[in-house]
Amino acid sequence: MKIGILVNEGPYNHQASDTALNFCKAALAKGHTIWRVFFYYDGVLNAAPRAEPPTDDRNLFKQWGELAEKHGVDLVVCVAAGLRRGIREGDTAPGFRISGLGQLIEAGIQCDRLVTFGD
Amino acid sequence: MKIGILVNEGPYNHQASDTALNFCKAALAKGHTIWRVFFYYDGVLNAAPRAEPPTDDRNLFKQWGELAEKHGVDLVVCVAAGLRRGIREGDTAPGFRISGLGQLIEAGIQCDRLVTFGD
Amino acid sequence: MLHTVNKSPFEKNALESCLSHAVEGASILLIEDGVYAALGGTSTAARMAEAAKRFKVFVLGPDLAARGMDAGRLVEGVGIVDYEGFVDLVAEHPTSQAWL
Amino acid sequence: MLHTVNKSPFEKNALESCLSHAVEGASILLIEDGVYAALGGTSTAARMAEAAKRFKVFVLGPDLAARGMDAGRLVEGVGIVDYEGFVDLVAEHPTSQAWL
Amino acid sequence: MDEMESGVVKKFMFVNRKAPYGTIYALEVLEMVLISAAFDQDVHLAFVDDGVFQLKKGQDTKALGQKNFSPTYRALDGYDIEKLYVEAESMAERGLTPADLLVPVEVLSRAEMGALMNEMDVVLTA
Amino acid sequence: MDEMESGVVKKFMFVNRKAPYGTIYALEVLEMVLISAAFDQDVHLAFVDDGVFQLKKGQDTKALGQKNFSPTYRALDGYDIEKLYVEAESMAERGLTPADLLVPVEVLSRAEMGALMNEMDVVLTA
Repeated sequence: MKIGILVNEGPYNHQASDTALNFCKAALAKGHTIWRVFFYYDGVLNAAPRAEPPTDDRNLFKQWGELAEKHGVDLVVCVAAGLRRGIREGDTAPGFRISGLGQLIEAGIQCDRLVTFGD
Repeated sequence: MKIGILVNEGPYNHQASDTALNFCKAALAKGHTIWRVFFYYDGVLNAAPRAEPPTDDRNLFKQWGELAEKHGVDLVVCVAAGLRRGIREGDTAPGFRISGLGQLIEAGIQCDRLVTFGD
Repeated sequence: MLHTVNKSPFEKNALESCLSHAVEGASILLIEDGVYAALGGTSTAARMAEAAKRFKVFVLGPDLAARGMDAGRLVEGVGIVDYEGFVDLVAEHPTSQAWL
Repeated sequence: MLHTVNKSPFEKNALESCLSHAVEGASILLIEDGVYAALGGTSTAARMAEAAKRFKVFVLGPDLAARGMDAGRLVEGVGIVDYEGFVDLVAEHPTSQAWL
Repeated sequence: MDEMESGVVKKFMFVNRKAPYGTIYALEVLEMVLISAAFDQDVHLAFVDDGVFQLKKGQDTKALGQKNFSPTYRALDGYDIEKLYVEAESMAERGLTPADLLVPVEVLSRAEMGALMNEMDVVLTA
Repeated sequence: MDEMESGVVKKFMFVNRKAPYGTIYALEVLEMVLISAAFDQDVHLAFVDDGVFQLKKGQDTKALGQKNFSPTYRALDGYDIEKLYVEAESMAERGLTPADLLVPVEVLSRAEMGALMNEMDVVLTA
């Protein structure tokens, strides 16, 4: 099944990013396709390029990047929401790309399911 | 009166940053001292250096910087909370500095009042 | 003690928790989405009217105006302050506590 | 329809709003701080016990364990799923709706 | 864009449950709604719980320094987004009547709103 | 640090009203509390509303991938932070008893908690 994901909140402050990651890993393990993950609102902060979480804690930025690298998951950050919060084209954590909100609507149209994680 | 401020949330997503700014401006206009503004939790994101809000909207990053420049307000970003979220020493919006949580406790001790803005 | 409440009473328990902890005579300032608690004719208005007898209750005018509400809609006993009035309230009370 | 609720019923109105909009027979999955709504012996337990008769109610096990709660504390009629079960619920229902 | 020519028309619903200005969700949902207009989908906007406050007439944000985005709701029909639903119970609990609102809307009971939600293909919330 | 020798001792209270893991507040408040120990102030921790869940025994975050920070509450007395207050009504509403908690605490009624809050010089909340 083709699944799209919407992440509304930044990493660490809310659990949304963790839950979305765990959901994506489980869906991939079951043979589903994560067709796209769209990051909106404070969700764009998951693509922050210079974060350095404590070494004894999980690194969510890296985990998203691995999802893109190993499973070819398309990680799309909203350009407008990103500019408001300092996340810009050419300066994101590895694995993310910047594009417009249309990519979220497209995911809604193309995917069999769209699941939202937020606050 | 010496007033300390704690900002718990990032700009735009929550009104905390706006309200804190409006409060600081009013306090300064009335002759009080804003002794320190401490940014913790997602509040560290107020120091994001590469943000570019829409031109028809307010620029909160710039407004904080002006507060530091014109009134000498000490804007302190928590180093640990910042690292978790990609805000680092030497790479903040103008007017902010990075330091430890002790600076917040110190504000609590030194200031006549400590006011929290959050979500 | 000055208590600030910034949450809608329809959405979160912040106001209720504040009201049940505040000491008789305390001041309560409703800001941001907290201003909705000051409106009359709502499901929470009676609770606020009763609170306004035990506490000094204020609402931040700029937040009220932004949300399209005016003084005529407020529960009786609630005062309106601007940001300068907010500063005065902070100065008048030795301690501020935010209910988030 | 699969409804997800991630908020504590003691703090926010998300669960209540979900329950009052969900159509008879819908599935509801409690995740993150939403898992507290599945506990027995609380001030909201009766509401959940009644809801569990009208809806299929599930709780996300990893979120329950993180918060130090186990199956023995749940209201009757609430099932436990892991992340794989969450994925299955999404696959079984044509649409998901998040109550945030 | 491919999807604009795909011929697939789904029922989308944007559910607004939050008040404006205290958080950015109302504004950024609106940006999402405007973009969705380009995709020729069957778009529905629901205003429930504190979301009904988004449509309150007379918003004046000057003293806040924030942008007043409420006029945008009036512009939605220019984008052929005309299915706006407001919940009666949510309004009543908040002391609002349809006369308080910026735009003409269809008022639904909570039960009707739940039934409408249940018919959707894609539900987006914030 | 100057303030460590200033001789000023204020009554600080950290008020915990949020559950752990769903948001980061519980963890980052704890980091604040640990730092405050270096300043020789009169530190109080209050657990009210969903904050009481922070002290629940048996937290196991392995399947979540998050760090279980609850053992830190047990380490607080090593920092001379010993004034932990939990609200009776908040526990009762949530089906908890003192036996469910990780650490020994002083249980206060809501009225007593309100009175204690009222005595503080600095109140920090998240």
